[in-house]
Amino acid sequence: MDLKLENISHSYGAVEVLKDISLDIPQGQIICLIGPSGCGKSTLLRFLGGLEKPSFGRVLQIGNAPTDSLNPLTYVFQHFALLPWRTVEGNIKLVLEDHGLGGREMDDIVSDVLERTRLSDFRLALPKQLSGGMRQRVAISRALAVRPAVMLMDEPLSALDSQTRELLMDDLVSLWTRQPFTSVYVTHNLNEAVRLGHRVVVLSRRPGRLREIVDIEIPLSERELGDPLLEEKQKQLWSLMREEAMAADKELVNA
Amino acid sequence: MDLKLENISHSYGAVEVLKDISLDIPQGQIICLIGPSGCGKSTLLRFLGGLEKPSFGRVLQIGNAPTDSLNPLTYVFQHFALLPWRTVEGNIKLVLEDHGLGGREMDDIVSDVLERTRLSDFRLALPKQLSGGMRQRVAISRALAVRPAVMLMDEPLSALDSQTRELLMDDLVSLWTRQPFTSVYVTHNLNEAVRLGHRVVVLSRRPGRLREIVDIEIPLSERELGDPLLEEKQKQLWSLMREEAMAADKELVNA
Amino acid sequence: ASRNLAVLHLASHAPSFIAFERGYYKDAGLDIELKFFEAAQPMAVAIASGDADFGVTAMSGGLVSLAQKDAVKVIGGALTEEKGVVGAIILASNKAYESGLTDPSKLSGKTFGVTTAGSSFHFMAHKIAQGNKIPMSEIELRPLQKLGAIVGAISTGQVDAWAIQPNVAKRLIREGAAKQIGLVSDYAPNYQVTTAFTSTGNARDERTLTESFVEAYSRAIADYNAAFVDKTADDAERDALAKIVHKYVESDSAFEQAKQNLIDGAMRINKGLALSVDSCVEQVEWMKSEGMVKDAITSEQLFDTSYVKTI
Amino acid sequence: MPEITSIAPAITTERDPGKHSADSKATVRTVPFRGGGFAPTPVPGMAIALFIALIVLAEVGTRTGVISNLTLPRPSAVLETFVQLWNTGLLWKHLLPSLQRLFVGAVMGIAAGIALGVMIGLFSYVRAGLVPLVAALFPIPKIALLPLFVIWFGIDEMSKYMLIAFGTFTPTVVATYGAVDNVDRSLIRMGQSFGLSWWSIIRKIVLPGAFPAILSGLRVSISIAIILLVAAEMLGAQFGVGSYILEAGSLYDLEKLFAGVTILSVMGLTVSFVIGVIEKHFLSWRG
Amino acid sequence: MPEITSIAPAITTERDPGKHSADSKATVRTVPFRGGGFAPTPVPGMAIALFIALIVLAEVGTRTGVISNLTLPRPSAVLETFVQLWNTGLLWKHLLPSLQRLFVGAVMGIAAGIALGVMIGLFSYVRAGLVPLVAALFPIPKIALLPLFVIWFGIDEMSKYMLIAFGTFTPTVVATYGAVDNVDRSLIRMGQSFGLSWWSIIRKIVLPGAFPAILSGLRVSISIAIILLVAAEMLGAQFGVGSYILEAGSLYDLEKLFAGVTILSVMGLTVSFVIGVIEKHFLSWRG
Ligand SMILES: Nc1ncnc2c1ncn2[C@@H]1O[C@H](COP(=O)(O)OP(=O)(O)OP(=O)(O)O)[C@@H](O)[C@H]1O
Ligand SMILES: Nc1ncnc2c1ncn2[C@@H]1O[C@H](COP(=O)(O)OP(=O)(O)OP(=O)(O)O)[C@@H](O)[C@H]1O
Ligand SMILES: [Mg+2]
Ligand SMILES: [Mg+2]
Repeated sequence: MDLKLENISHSYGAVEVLKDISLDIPQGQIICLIGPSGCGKSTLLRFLGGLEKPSFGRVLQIGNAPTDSLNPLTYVFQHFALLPWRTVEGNIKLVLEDHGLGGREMDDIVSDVLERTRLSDFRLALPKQLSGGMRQRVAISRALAVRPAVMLMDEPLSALDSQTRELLMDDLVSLWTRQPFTSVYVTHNLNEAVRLGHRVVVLSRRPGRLREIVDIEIPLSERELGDPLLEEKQKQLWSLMREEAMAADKELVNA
Repeated sequence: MDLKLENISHSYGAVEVLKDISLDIPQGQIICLIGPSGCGKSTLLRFLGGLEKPSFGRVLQIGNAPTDSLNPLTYVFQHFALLPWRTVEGNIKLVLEDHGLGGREMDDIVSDVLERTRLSDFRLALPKQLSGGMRQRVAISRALAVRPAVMLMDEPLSALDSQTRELLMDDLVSLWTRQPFTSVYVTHNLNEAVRLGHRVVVLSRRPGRLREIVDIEIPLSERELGDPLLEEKQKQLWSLMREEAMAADKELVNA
Repeated sequence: ASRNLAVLHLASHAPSFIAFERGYYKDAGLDIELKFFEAAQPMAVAIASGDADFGVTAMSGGLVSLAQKDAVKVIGGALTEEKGVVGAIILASNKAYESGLTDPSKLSGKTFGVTTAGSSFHFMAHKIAQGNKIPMSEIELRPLQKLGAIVGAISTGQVDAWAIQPNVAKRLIREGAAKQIGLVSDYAPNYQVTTAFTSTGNARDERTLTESFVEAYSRAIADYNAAFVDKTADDAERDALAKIVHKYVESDSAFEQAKQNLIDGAMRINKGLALSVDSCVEQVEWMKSEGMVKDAITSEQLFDTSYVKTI
Repeated sequence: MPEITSIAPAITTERDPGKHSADSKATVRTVPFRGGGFAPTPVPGMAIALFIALIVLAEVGTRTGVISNLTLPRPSAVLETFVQLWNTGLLWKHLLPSLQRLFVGAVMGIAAGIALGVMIGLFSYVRAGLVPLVAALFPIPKIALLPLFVIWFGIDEMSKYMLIAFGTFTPTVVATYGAVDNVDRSLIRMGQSFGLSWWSIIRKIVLPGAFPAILSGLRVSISIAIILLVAAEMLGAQFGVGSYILEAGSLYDLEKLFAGVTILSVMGLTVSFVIGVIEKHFLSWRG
Repeated sequence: MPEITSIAPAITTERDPGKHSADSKATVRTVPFRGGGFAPTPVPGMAIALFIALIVLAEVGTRTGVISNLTLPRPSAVLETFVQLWNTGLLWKHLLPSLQRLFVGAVMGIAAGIALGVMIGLFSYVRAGLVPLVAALFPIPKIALLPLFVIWFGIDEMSKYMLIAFGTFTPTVVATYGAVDNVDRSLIRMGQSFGLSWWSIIRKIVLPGAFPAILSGLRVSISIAIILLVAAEMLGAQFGVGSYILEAGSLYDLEKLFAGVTILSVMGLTVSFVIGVIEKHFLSWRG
């Protein structure tokens, strides 16, 4: 299943947020979306998942999702969005309960995804007992549990410290390598973008327009810290964004 | 003025946090302190500034602070610690008001530090109107306003998105280049450590011990993204920390 | 210095207003100010605390209790039940009346409204029960704190019976909200309903002051009894007195209406504040037997009979 | 509802041929919407409409006799009572003493409450000693203490002030020390790290930081003060909204009763509004 | 205070020679401590000590006559009254009906309050219509309405239940819709993004998320219920802690008055303790 954005524009009241964005999201690829603060990345991601409707344009879903997918368009959130009163297991079951699966089947799914994220030992832990990295792993296993066609990830690593981020990037790469998934991955971190993206989409300042699409050909599993080609891509992205990031940073918030 | 840690050990109740740390902080250098989550970095920094007392060992101050220093040991905090009800100017004046300076003199100091951090246009803005990067710049100018002998910085950039972080690192480098200051800089981000540190101190997991001290000889102003020597130092640090970061990440919090 | 007289916005306090408006206090050399209260109970407390100097109200448990703490003393008697004068009326709710409560002798098993335990209502219930040889345990008391609440309760048939002074009772009867089934004076003749009291300090140390008060008040009582109870005064005098009282009681209803209520509700006030010690002692003994006041109280603590005649 | 459109060939060819989805005859549909909700939005006029509807219902009900006149007064009669109160000037005669009692009592209680609350927030010994005491005082009904208040403070204005003060005191203490507890500790550490004096930290960090929560605590305290007005005016008050209500109640005059209660309610709404304005004005720094 | 020590030569040589500080005769001192404070710690026994001190003071004061027996009862006499209440079995005769009234009334008011509060939290129309109405009801003193309650609900148990229910209702509504408003919206968006049904989101996200704040709102509501017990038992109650207090007040029997007030206070503390236990038990998931 592919996704397609057709001429998306959006305004919140008088604030124009996005302007005429068209984009294809082909199956099996990770598309990284970068852009200065407030340029509408999260908004675009909400359109993709159907959580909000754009003022203009359409979000299309081409082809059918795999029939065993319980929730084709599935998010992973920046702040994990775990229910603090449910255990790891309970948080994953939350998203399975509405689908009329048997208790046995649910248990199997939970065991499977916890295994894939190496969380089996923490099945009965509460979120408060886990480090940030572990919590995001739980959120990722919850996303995997519904067998998504597309994973929509909004800065999934930006709430983590950089060492944990490093570890989780490795995890994501190995998850993708074992079983490629489609994903739109919003980030501010150019290093993440060049490590995880098959294609990096750069948006301009608000109102966000499509500025540049950078393809990165190196297979995910072969990318590593200090690879000169990646460094160069990262430099290229930074030169694209530097000016705009500075301008965005200086803007007064009219709150 | 130099600082010196002598055989610092510390426990919170039954939890041993730091063990036998001895370290010199020579004047005019930036010392980066890295280590896995919970290893006691922030605690150590609090000892350095006199905000807390270690169970064992001493924190010594060698030589006198410059006589014009209003607050020799000055912090910059992760979450900025700006008073939300005071303007940029008011936040800076807050730390000057107790020193019996004249109104004129205070105004001059404020103008000077705002100029140095290129914030002059935002003198009357409230914190809520500023982006995260701007807020941290305000906190840095506040720190500069008291003419510190040592700046104690606890993950000053980790609450910012990575593009803003990039911009602020440049700012810090240029501030240091124009007028070198002494600093202890705690971070999780190895990239920051190799960009800003004259010397990187690596702590082990809790109880934090001194594991390794890595000197970086390249002058700050000449370091830049993708420098192979920095990449190598960063890789070296990552190999030192990877195992421990993984272990720290997996730990259950007994809250 | 001025002295305070505690009063309620009730017709039974008419002499207080008459003496005030006609300058009887001044004539007796007193500078009296009226202090208005919402209920009788705080009046005794206010006299104990020194906020008021004199008061006229029912012999309540609170009053006795304060007397025992040597804070107040009863110095005279005021309202009295008297055979032949209407006095307090025993009411039945319409509902209870229809189901057979047509006479106080049928009160057994019925509910009876009172403000609080130890109040004059409680005592009247006790006397009615005694007169009809009904054990008190067979009458269910309903403490409702306020007259208004009892009025509401009896109008809607939630309490079966009540005994209340005539001005309130007659209004209820007139409005068809309740039925008269008897008179309290039939069961408790010479019942000393209200007494005049002052602080122990005043009674003991300020004899001239207290005597002047008794004197001034007695003049107003004479005026009142003549106009409303004995009806020996002429209409002009009665209207003049009614005007005075109307300033303070039911001041927002029409004068004619208020006057009629005043006439309907008239009850004898003892001449010269004479005190019926027997009735008072009976009431105190009853309170003791009910456990409402401490057994230790003595007549000396309660009364100072040196100011008025006793009957 | 997902709207199914026919397959646009242009779209199919655009796609990367290596990444075809399973079915060759791809269906194209817009992504279904599933967000929104869970965020009540203001509906202007709703409150007024409901209010008017209730009034009209009561008026019609009482006029037709469906609602007995013992149950509810006729709204128009209540209005008439108001007009009379206004015309006779009695409104002010009752309102002014009540406002004075409220003001003096609430200021006393709130001032003492804030002072003690701040001390509880700052000092271990004060906290350990007084928090349980305040907690024990909280559930004591003030009307139960009326007889004592007469002895302690007399029957003049002082006892009324004190009753209202006592009633506002406990909730203010609780709100204030909660507010002080919730002042961002990192701001206080910041102040210490810059060598600010203890007193500067209190004045410039603790008090302004606690101010918003104290202010919202005042909403409750002042509501309680208004509620206590009636109890306070049980103590020998000739004029005052509370005594007006009590008199109406004891005469079972429903029109007056409702008129009085409406005045209290309007007072409550006014206070709430004023605090809202103060919040807007002084707390514009909040994000 | 910075303690100045003599210069250790070992330290001086250790330093990087290129980075000397200005003065060659370097002084060495420990960094002065300037943190701490602003975090009250529990002082065990303080509350009990203060409590006992107050009691002893009152006892001595009343015995010596420094405190008049009109002002305060002798604590030992209050204790005696308790013992008598216990021995005669009157304690239970008063306590049980009161507890029943509290329980039934509070359950009614709280159930209705939570239901309406949740609706206000979820639906724009309900919110727009009822929030101003609840705000207008809040400052109405319940004692002012006693005469109406008699007419509406009679003088039997129902009017007592309803008075307590009415008193707990408004604060519960306010606490509940505040709690629903404060449920983390990102959790709700998460639920929607996983296609959870509306009802599932309410049951599994909104209600558990609002539970802690509702529970802490109940502390206030139940305190108010206890305070209203006295008002409720003004209405024709022969037994009950409230009527016991009222009777004591009207007889100016300070020993009984304080005994009754102490019972209410203990009830309040007990409720507060029980809610604390519930919070510990059910909200152990909080960080
Ligand atoms: N619900 C909303 N109502 C009004 N304005 C909104 C809303 N959501 C977002 N905005 C505004 O739209 C703009 C884009 O927001 P969005 O969160 O999509 O940006 P972003 O690119 O994700 O930024 P960031 O990098 O900071 O996460 C911002 O200016 C924001 O203030
Ligand atoms: N005031 C305190 N009381 C008890 N334990 C504390 C206190 N402050 C810190 N700790 C504990 O001490 C340990 C070290 O804390 P510290 O904040 O110094 O770590 P850190 O290295 O700064 O971690 P991070 O990288 O997450 O900021 C942690 O386990 C923490 O839980
Ligand atoms: Mg975003
Ligand atoms: Mg830290």
